[in-house]
Amino acid sequence: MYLKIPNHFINIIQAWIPILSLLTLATFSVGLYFALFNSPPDYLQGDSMRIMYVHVPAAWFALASYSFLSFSCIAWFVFRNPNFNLFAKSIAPIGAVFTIIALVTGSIWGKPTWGTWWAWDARLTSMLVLFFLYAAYIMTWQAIANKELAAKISATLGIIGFINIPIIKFSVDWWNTLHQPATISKLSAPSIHISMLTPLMIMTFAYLLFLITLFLIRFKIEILEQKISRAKNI
Amino acid sequence: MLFYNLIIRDLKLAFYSSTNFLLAASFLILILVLIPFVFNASPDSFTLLFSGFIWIAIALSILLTLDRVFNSDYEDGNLEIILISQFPIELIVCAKFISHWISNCIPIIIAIPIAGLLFNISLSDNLYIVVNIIAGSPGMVFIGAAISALTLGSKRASLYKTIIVIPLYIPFMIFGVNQESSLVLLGLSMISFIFSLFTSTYSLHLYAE
Amino acid sequence: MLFYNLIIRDLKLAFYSSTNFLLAASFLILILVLIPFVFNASPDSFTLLFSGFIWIAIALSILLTLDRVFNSDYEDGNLEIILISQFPIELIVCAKFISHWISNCIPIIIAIPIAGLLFNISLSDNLYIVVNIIAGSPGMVFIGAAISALTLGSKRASLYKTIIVIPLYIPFMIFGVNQESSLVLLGLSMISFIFSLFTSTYSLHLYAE
Amino acid sequence: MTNKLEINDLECIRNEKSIFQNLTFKVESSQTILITGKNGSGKTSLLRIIAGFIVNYKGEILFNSKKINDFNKLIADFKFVGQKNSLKENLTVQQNIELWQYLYQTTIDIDQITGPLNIKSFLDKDVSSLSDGQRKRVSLSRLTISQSKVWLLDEPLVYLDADKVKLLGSLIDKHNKDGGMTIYSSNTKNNLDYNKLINMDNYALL
Amino acid sequence: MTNKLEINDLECIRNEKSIFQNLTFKVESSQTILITGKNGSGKTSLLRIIAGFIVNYKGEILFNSKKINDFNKLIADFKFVGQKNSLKENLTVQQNIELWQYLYQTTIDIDQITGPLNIKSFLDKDVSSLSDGQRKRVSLSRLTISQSKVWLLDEPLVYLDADKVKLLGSLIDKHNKDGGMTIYSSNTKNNLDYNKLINMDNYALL
Ligand code: HEM
Ligand SMILES: Nc1ncnc2c1ncn2[C@@H]1O[C@H](COP(=O)(O)OP(=O)(O)OP(=O)(O)O)[C@@H](O)[C@H]1O
Ligand SMILES: Nc1ncnc2c1ncn2[C@@H]1O[C@H](COP(=O)(O)OP(=O)(O)OP(=O)(O)O)[C@@H](O)[C@H]1O
Ligand SMILES: [Mg+2]
Ligand SMILES: [Mg+2]
Repeated sequence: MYLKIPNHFINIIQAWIPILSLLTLATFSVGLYFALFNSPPDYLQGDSMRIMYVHVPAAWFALASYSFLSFSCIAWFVFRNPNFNLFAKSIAPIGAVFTIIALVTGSIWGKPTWGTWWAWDARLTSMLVLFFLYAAYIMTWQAIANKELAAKISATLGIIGFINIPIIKFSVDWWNTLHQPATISKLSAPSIHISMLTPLMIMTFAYLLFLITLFLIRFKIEILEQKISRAKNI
Repeated sequence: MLFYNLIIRDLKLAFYSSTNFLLAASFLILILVLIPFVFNASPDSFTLLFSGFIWIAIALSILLTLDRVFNSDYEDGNLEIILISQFPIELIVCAKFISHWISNCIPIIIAIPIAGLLFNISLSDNLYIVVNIIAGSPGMVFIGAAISALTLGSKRASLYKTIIVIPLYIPFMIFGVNQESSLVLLGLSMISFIFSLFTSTYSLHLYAE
Repeated sequence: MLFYNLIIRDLKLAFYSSTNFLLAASFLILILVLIPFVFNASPDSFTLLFSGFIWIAIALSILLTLDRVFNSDYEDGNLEIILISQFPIELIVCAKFISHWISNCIPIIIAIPIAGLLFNISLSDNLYIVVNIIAGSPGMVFIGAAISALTLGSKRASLYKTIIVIPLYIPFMIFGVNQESSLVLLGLSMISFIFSLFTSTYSLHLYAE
Repeated sequence: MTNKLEINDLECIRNEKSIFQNLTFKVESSQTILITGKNGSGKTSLLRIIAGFIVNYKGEILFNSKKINDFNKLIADFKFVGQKNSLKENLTVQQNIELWQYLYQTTIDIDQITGPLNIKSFLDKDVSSLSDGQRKRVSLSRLTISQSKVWLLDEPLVYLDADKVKLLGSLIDKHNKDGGMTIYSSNTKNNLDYNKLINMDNYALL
Repeated sequence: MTNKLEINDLECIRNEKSIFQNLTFKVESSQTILITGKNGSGKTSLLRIIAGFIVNYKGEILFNSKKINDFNKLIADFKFVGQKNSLKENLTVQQNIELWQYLYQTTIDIDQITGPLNIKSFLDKDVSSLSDGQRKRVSLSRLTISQSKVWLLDEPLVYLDADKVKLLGSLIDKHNKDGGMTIYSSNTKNNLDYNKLINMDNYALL
């Protein structure tokens, strides 16, 4: 019933971490060069729109991480393979950090464009709630000492929180909000100029690499921690 | 009549452990009494604030009494004997939901028109508020109960529970203050019923260990 | 260093029973999150409502955690061993007051400026609110603790306790939203300190039986 | 009709750790089983598994050759009294009994409940003002409400004085005579008769 | 130096009802007193009076010829362990011990606390996942923190297995050898030595 992850797998992860870290750094350098120097300023917003390259991928991956968390929880209930719970446990703090980045960069961006740091519209509020959901998930692991119980409770919570994801995603369509409706991530052709799309895509790729690197590090730690606690038990 | 008995049992318990029916209503009035003090606003705007405050008061009174749903029975061991009675857990959970709603929300619903009088709320507005509350408050009770079942064994942290519950109350709040949304609220209540039933049943199984 | 030890003990307890410091602050933010949804008002009037809501949030967070002051120690028997330690009861009570204020109100006080930012509150307004809260919240904690000591043995009724406490909070609310009243609040806190010290000491004696 | 409870090759796992294993025994109507063993050897866990609270076990539990699943209909045949006394501290004994009656759907005469363990004299006292032994007796009186075939008693003798142990003994005898069976755990040199003794130390993985 | 505890003509009143009266006895250093008696005869009440919790009594209690008032300085010389185990269920054993250390102002070595009742192996478990006997042992381990001359133990043997009763016995012996005294109540046929037995039935007004 326990980890089917052999020891050499940890070594593989171990080997990939530095490679991925370097790749992340490289992609970020390229992406930031494009974003800051090699792309045109927006005709309306001027240079302030360059925050987009930081904000948008962070927001996307904040949502993606939570979706991944929820699906891992569901998979755990279905297959009862504890690795799924470790996935969820590993991704949670990373997602929380991305959420904070999206919130902070969004706020910084909001000042020049909307004239305010923060507004109480549906997208922004539901994003704030997402942060609390991450926090609740993380806290549950700490609040319950019995491991089996903590696994079940936090997995339930992780699934419940998923309701918020479509709310964040579609809040801009359902309610009139200040926030930009989907311009890039539309199903049809994106309504954004190619000169902006390129740096955005590179940045998105950099974020993805960053996410994977962090995830592997966290996952490795979780596995080792579990090994320690099981060693204690025996 | 098994089900009925279980509800009566919970209502008796609520009643024995102090006259809760009056308490819940007084709580509403007390929260409303705070408004004029806390907001230096003109009496006209009270009217504007009224339904918002009613919703906040009802959310709070549910939050403040969540411990009564499962926690107290869990701590003193009564949950055990309920769980191995002949009732299916789902029914037990339903009964708990219903009795908690009755002992907590009905008094508030009755108190609302009286409170409305104090704040010069028109009869029709009052009626809308009451209808919305009737449609929405069950859902809030269900969700609160489910989360409190889920967190039964976690370190004594009423705040922690609250933090999970409040975000889930936001949809109720949004539609609650909108006079035309009673049907949406009813839908929300129904969805939360199903969700809460499963969550609670599952959690009670877990904590019976 | 006896007194200091007792405070540390309570703070440790608060900290062990989940990361309460973060919880209290998140609670404040979440309560504030409700405002825009419940009141269909323009963002401008949020500013008006802000300080009122801060006071309500602080009152609630105190109410919701009152159980931690004496109840939990009473129920598990820790109160007994505290009472027959070498400390005078008055000191014990003071330590409880202080540690509860620290673990509950300090995080909120720190969170207020951040929350203020989200609601576009000016820096000076924010400062006034913080000063008022610093002056008034200790008194609210004291009173809450005293009433919860007084009702230690009564039937488990969080609402009941609340209903006694809220009226006693009204003076704090009235002066709290008034920017020039910090001194009055300080006075109120001092008076409630004396009243609460006696009430709590007396009640603890009673319930030690 | 006689009933039969079979435990086959039971292994109990709590918090990812195996507590005991290879436990096999059988109980029939009119029998009393005593479970002893060191602290932490799994007496309480065993009783809670049989009662249906703990579902994380390996092996089989059969009641009248039917497998027991968690919290299913069969469960009404079991009654568990453990350390948590299932009493509301702030209600009177009478009110507590009333709450039980609702749960067990009976309107059984109050004397039949209060008689066996002699709790009549504090019927209208608050539970919080009872002594430990008195509280335990009230808690055990729940056994008299409604018929259930298997009594599972976790350390029922604790706090009871010698007289009250005898009262409990005759209550159990009466139950067994009516076709019931009783499994109880205890660590003291106690005074209750039993038909079979199970020493958990033989199975525990301490 | 030897200590002396005198109980003179004690009468205990609870809830306006007299529980026992005419109780007189004396304890000196190195002595162990066993208190027995029927349920409700006042064993717990007696211990709680001596500990200073119950102040509604008639008669005198002298410690080294000084009168004991409620919760005064003298009280630090007493340590009471009763049915409420003074444990935070959701904290680990270690955290609980740490909280006690703050209360008793000691930085005594952890081995000295965990050693006597052998609780070291579950130091980092949550109290909520201990068995009843393990919990009781943790609760009794509080005795080892800080010196106090009089130990008042209300039914300390409950839930303990025979080995652990012996461990408690040697802990008490050591305490008594160091000039302490111990008063404990029990209803079981127990294994602890005692110097004097007080049967509350002789004083109780049941
Ligand atoms: C604190 C404030 C903000 C928050 C919490 C926030 C949140 C988000 C989130 C969650 C997304 C991803 C949505 C999705 O995948 O559909 C997103 C995307 C986006 N945001 Fe923001 N945002 C904020 C401020 C801003 C501001 C000020 C602007 C610019 C005026 C902005 C422009 C965008 C754009 C252009 C996208 C990409 C939309 C797409 O998917 O095509 N955001 N934001
Ligand atoms: N908190 C209380 N308030 C009022 N009366 C009480 C309280 N606690 C106990 N009593 C009563 O005092 C009497 C003596 O109780 P006590 O707990 O001292 O008995 P005990 O000898 O310890 O009994 P047991 O063997 O059952 O523990 C009992 O009749 C009981 O009902
Ligand atoms: N809720 C729980 N979660 C996890 N482990 C537990 C739990 N309760 C008990 N345990 C562990 O299971 C083992 C057996 O416990 P159990 O309570 O069955 O023992 P017991 O034989 O009843 O002991 P005692 O004589 O002390 O009552 C112990 O090691 C204990 O630490
Ligand atoms: Mg046990
Ligand atoms: Mg006693």
